[in-house]
Amino acid sequence: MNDQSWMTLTNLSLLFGWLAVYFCLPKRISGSSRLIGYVAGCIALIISAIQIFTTYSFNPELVLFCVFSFFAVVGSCLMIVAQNPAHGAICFALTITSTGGIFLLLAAPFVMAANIIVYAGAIIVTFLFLLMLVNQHNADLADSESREPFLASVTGFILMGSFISILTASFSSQSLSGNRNEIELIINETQQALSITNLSELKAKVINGDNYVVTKLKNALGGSGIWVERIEVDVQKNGTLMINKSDDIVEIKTALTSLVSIGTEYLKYRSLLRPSIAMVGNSGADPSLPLGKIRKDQSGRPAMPADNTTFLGKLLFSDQLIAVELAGLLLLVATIGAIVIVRQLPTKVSS
Amino acid sequence: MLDLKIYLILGAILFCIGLIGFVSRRNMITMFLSAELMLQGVAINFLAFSRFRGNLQGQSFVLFILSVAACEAAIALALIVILYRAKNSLDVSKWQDLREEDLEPNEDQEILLVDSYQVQPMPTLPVAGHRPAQEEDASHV
Amino acid sequence: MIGSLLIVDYIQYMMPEIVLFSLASLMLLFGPFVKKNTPWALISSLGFLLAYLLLLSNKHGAIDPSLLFSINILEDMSSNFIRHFSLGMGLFFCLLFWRDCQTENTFETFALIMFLVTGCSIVGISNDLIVLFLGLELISIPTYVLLYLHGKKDLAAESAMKYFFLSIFSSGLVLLGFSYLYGIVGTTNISAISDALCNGYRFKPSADLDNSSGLLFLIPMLAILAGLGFKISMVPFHFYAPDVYQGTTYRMCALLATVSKVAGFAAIVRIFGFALAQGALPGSSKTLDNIYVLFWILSAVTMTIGTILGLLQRNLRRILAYSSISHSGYILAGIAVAPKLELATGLDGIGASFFYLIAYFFGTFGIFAVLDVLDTKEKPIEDWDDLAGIGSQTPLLAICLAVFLFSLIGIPFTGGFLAKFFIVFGCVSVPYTWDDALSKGTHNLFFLLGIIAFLNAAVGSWIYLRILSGIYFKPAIWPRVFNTSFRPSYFPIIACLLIVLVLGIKPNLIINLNILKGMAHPVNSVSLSGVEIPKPAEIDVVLKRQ
Amino acid sequence: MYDAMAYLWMIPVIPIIAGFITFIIGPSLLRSHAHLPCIIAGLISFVLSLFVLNDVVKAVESNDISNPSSVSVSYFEWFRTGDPNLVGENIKTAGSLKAEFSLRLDPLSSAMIVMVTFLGTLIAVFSTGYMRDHHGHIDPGYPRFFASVSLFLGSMLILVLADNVLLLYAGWEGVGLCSYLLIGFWFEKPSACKAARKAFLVTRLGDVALFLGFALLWVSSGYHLDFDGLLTLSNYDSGVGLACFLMFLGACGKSAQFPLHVWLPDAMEGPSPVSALIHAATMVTAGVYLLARFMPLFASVPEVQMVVIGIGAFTSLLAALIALTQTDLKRILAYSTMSQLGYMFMALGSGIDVKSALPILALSAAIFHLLTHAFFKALLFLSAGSVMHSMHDVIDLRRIGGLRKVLPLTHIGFLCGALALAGLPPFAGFWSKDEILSVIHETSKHSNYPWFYILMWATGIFVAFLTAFYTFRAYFLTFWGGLKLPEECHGEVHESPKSMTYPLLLLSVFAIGIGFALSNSTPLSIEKFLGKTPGYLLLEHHDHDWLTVGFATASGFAGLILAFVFYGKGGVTFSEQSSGRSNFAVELSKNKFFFDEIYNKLLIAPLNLVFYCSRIFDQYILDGLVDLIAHIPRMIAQLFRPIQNGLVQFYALAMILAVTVFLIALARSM
Repeated sequence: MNDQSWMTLTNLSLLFGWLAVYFCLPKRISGSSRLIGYVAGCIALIISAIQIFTTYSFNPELVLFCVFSFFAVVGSCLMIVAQNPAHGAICFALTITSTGGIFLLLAAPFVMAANIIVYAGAIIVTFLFLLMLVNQHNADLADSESREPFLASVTGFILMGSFISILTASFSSQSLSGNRNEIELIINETQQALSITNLSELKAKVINGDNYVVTKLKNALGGSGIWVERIEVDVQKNGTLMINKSDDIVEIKTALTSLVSIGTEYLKYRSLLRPSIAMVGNSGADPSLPLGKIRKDQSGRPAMPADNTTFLGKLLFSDQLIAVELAGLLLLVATIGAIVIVRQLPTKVSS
Repeated sequence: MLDLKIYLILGAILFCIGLIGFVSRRNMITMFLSAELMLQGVAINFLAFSRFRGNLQGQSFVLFILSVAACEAAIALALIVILYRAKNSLDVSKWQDLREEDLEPNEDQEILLVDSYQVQPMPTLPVAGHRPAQEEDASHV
Repeated sequence: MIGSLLIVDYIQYMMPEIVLFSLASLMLLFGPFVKKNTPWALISSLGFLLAYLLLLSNKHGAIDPSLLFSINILEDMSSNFIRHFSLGMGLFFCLLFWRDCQTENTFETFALIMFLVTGCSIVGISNDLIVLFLGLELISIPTYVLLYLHGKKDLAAESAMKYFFLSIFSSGLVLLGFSYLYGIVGTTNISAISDALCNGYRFKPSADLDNSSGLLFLIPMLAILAGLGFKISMVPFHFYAPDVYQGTTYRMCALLATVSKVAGFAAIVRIFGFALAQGALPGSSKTLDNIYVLFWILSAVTMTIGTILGLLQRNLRRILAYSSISHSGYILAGIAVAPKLELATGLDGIGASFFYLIAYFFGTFGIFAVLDVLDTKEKPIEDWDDLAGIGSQTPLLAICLAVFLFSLIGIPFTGGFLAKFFIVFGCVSVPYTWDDALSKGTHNLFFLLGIIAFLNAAVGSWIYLRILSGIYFKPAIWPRVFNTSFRPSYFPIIACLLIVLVLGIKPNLIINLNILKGMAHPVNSVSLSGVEIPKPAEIDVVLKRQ
Repeated sequence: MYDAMAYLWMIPVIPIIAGFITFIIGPSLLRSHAHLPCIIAGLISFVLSLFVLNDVVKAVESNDISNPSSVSVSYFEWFRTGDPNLVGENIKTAGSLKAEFSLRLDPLSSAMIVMVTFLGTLIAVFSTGYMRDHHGHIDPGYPRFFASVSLFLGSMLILVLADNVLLLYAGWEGVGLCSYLLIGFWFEKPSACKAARKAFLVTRLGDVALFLGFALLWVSSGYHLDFDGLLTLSNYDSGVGLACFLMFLGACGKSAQFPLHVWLPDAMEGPSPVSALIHAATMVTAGVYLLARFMPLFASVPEVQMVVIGIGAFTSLLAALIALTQTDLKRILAYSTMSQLGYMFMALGSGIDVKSALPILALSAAIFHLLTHAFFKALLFLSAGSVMHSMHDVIDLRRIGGLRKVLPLTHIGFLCGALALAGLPPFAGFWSKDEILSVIHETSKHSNYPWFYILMWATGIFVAFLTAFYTFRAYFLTFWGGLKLPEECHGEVHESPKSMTYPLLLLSVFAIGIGFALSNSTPLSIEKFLGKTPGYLLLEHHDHDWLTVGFATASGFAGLILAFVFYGKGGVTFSEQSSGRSNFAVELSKNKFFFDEIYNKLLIAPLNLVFYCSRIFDQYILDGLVDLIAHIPRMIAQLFRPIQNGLVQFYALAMILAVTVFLIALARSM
């Protein structure tokens, strides 16, 4: 599926999704509008399913993803449209457990466990208790009415649409990033070529079709950005003409020399910073590695460190030690804060 | 095999649904849960990026988000309890005393009970340590 | 080892924060069990003093800058500035809240203030999105509690509720931005992110993202700006400010109007620092190169809306809330102009913003502190005409108030004047430093911003004049008997007065302090790490060619 | 170097200190002696200024390079930004912005400080009487008054002596602030509060322009803030024209020139000494001083100079016409101040060619008129104040009259002032007005647009006529005719106390003599004195322009005579006068009838149109400007206030709406 039709279908499902949310949001007079909402929601989900199944080849991961994300999205939508906040809380628990599945797909078992324990286990339960404690006899007016349902849902869905279209646009084409080895290779080749005295041989070495050295270097430098611009400026300045148009061997060699110097300079800048061993060791691949160089597993995806949870723990207690301490402080503050707030209650319940 | 984009889109969808819920629902508990839903979307983003970058910093970030969410839940719980005590309602719209001087408060009209609208009973808990009181006593606790 | 740094170095470097955190935690833990009349204010003030002394005794350069990309705190000019600033203001807040001894929440209040202020300094030194985020939360969570504890019952509850809900909403936005930032670059290390985004030498944006158009970078940029814009009450994320200020006490207003603003600006400068530094490298994408346009719009809108709505208010705290909004606009103007300034002018956008922040801080804090003294249970001060007759009843406090108001107006020889001066001169000086045709438009843009800023200052002076005329030009409505006995909050008032005047008369006493040295050359992680960046001349060549 | 530089700083600092002292201990300790610090400080400053002037005169006469007539000295550094390590020879590459507390002494500033301190002290002495009621009880705000006057003096002296634009701006804001405090002095009157706010806001709008002008100037001069750097540069950037225009706008605000003049008539709500000191003699001349200070810059942009002279001429004409029909004595004086300030701007606008002697001629003519005007206008205001004091605050010309007998000393004072203002020889105004007109005449010979300057010259002559007319109208209506007292007096009138009349008499002497004393024909000539300012072409002696002298004198006398004919008997309307019975009166009444016709047809009808236009302009555009500050917020509030309705969810909605709009707009623009 190309980007165009992908976006069309996305817009369509966004539209139906909006209809679903808009009609289902509690309004003073709901009538049969909820039914319209459910139907629209089903249509939106079907369109999305079509999109996904036509884009990706069928495999177990896809199925799991679809199941989990179906429950996550449906659960979240039900949560925000539920008239009874208790039902909403249960739906939120559904969403949490389904996102837990997504977390597993993303190789984050520990986070999944923590997430379910904290949210489904603690937060939701506490809030359910809270709901019961506040002792409502019947539904509040607030639950049967939404604040600006139209504006809110329109804004939300437009924002969602722009996120999706930006993501679609950003992932559509591929570009290379600066590759150290490639650049080294090119520089070595060019330096060898500089020793050649025969014009045609030299030209064959550095210009010849795909082998055009300037293009290669530009690609290796990432295709765009300041270093590539420097090359372009340099080619205009030093090479008087482009290397491939000149017939003067001295001229070509001058141009090539300056090209080499740019490449070496780039490598020098890159190597000036010490590699941070500890972080790489604990938290996976060096972020500077281009995607092509990351260690892959059998199915071709980036491999996570073998023992995910172990490494996460190591990371937390080495690189992120300060953050862990801060989080502990934060919990202390929040606990005491909650106590302080509630202690202010007027002692009303005495009778 | 799925790519990064699809996970990010899922994250964006959850985030925006949470956002809609936050803006449109008037029950404070639902509002808070919607805000947590936004954080779920963010967590999916983090994990997806973490997965596809092959490093664990994203995962650790999610753990910190979780702990912060727990802190916020504690505060929210306390705040909602006292807010409920003050106005006897979970409606966030009850709190609009602080606003620009010459604006009228946003009053709710009496609800029109249409057939389709049913009064849904809420589950309740008796006050701990007390005899379950009479209806009228319990109503203003 | 934490990261690549010895744990001893960390402890040594973070000693002030560690002391404060431990003291605050001890206070929270043992507070309920000790005598009621324990002098908590004194203890926490001493804690701040100790922390500040430790900070002063810190050796510079304790953290090896070449490890920048693998550690999550750092030391640079702006971090030093924020640390000194926040720990110093902690002492101010202790003195301001000193009188809380009567109420029963003393130890919680002071412990929470300590957490909050230290959170601000954590934001200043953070070099990692995680630490930055936790620092921001460390400011927010105590604020919710303090908002609820201070003020009239129902109004306090309402303002706490509003601040709480909007704050978790905005932290959701910040986190969304952080997730994309992390995803684009592949690390949460801010130095590495900066480096990667100004077309780094070491890190590259993720290979499978086509970021050349910078489209993807829009999401994090806007989300983070929105979330941090909430902290600095930037329009259109400012809505909470007037309501929350109105519902709380003057001392809490002082806290709200300063701490979260300082932290918010510290975070903005930290995260967008690479794109904002003077003579910054052009980023890899159009988004980053044109980031100043966004700041331009936000700054112009913020200062205008703040001023205009401020004109309509009667409630003093609301007036001051809008005033704090419009001052955020001026500070943003300094940030907007930062990437376009040149060394030749001797001006520096970020430095000017920090200077404005200092001047704003002391002016605003002083006003709130004075009002806090004047505001009593019997004679509350709510509207601006409640100040009538203060000028004759307590002439000294009135003169202090007048000086702070002058500073906010921008009358010469007060800090506010030079602050505005640096901002406006910065805006106006953009044109003639860049000769190429491209910047001709920029020139007009920033000249316009200068005009907007100064017009706003002129119109906004009416807000403060009205307060001033309330003080001096209105006969007293009621006889007011002031408890003239000494109170600790006179210390910060006097200190603010002196600093506002010093900032106006001899600003270099402050600018040249060791802690602020290099304010003119803000965070540029690349240059800090000892790597030479290409000289501006070379960049010019590239730019000219475009 | 002068010896004076050692104590020059004391001249502005002493009044400021005195002001603060009065502010702090005035209400509690000094009470009815609160005037003492102010007067003593003023006296000290005045004496010091005389010493300083003496030094400058010596330097000017010596023509010695080692004793230059223009010196600046820096007392301490105000601020400096940028990296101090980088500061080197070449500021372009080094990067440092610095300003110093430096004062500048040259003929221009020395003449100004003597005038300011002298008038300030004198007016302070006058106020000791004025600010008491008839029983000698002081006004409740007595200390506040003298504190503000003292601070005002200090700020004005800083403004005049400043050697860099920032310090000048500081003084500029300072005088604006003190003026605000003094106009609103009687804050019980709502009109006074409104006038104070209006004055502050309108002048502050001018300040916006001024500040931006300074900023542009700073940029286009290669980052200089000091006058030496700004004025001695040989080539300026293209921004100078705009910078000059902006500075002129700032000057317009302070000096009540045409678009921004609305505040001055209202400012008469302040006590009369304040009107005399601030709104006639000193603060309003700050704009003139500013343009005089930057004369070399302005002379290099003739287009801006044409705007300056045009606005000046228009203001002076407009104000003179408005003054014709006013019935409030102080308002007449206020409009005449505007008119005379317009005159000064006309003079300044005629300095066009840097290479010629015109700039210095224009400058000295303007400053000459500034000085003489300061004296006689202060005299007039003080006399008006004295009248007001005796008449229990009534100065409506329709309700008073024939005061010649009961207020003899005040009458003499007012008469001297009126003669000087009308520009009749040999009183002060004659000499300076003549200078101005002849400079304009001279410029018309050098300019590319001679007709324009001739037109300006003709306007000047006409305004001179109008000035004489309305001045004497006020004079005759107040002092001539039958005695007419308002009922507030309860029939008893007595001359003001000595503390008020003696300053009047002293000023009268000056109003008579200063014009001649400083004119070209004497060794004290202001023109020769100012002409020695470095940077200007040395002046060759230039003759009187007899044509101008003739016209100006004739128009002055014509105005006087016409006023006498109309108002010599007191009273206001013609009908009252024409009902006279005597033969002489009947005869005259015929003539008068004749004049009346002309007056009605030729003057009143067109004037009505002008009035109509100017009223529209004043009320709907300029007053509207002030109201705009109140109304625009309400308009914008219509957009923003509904969101600020106290509901959290609206706030959140507005936040995400903003994010969405920004996201889409930015994504589209990529």
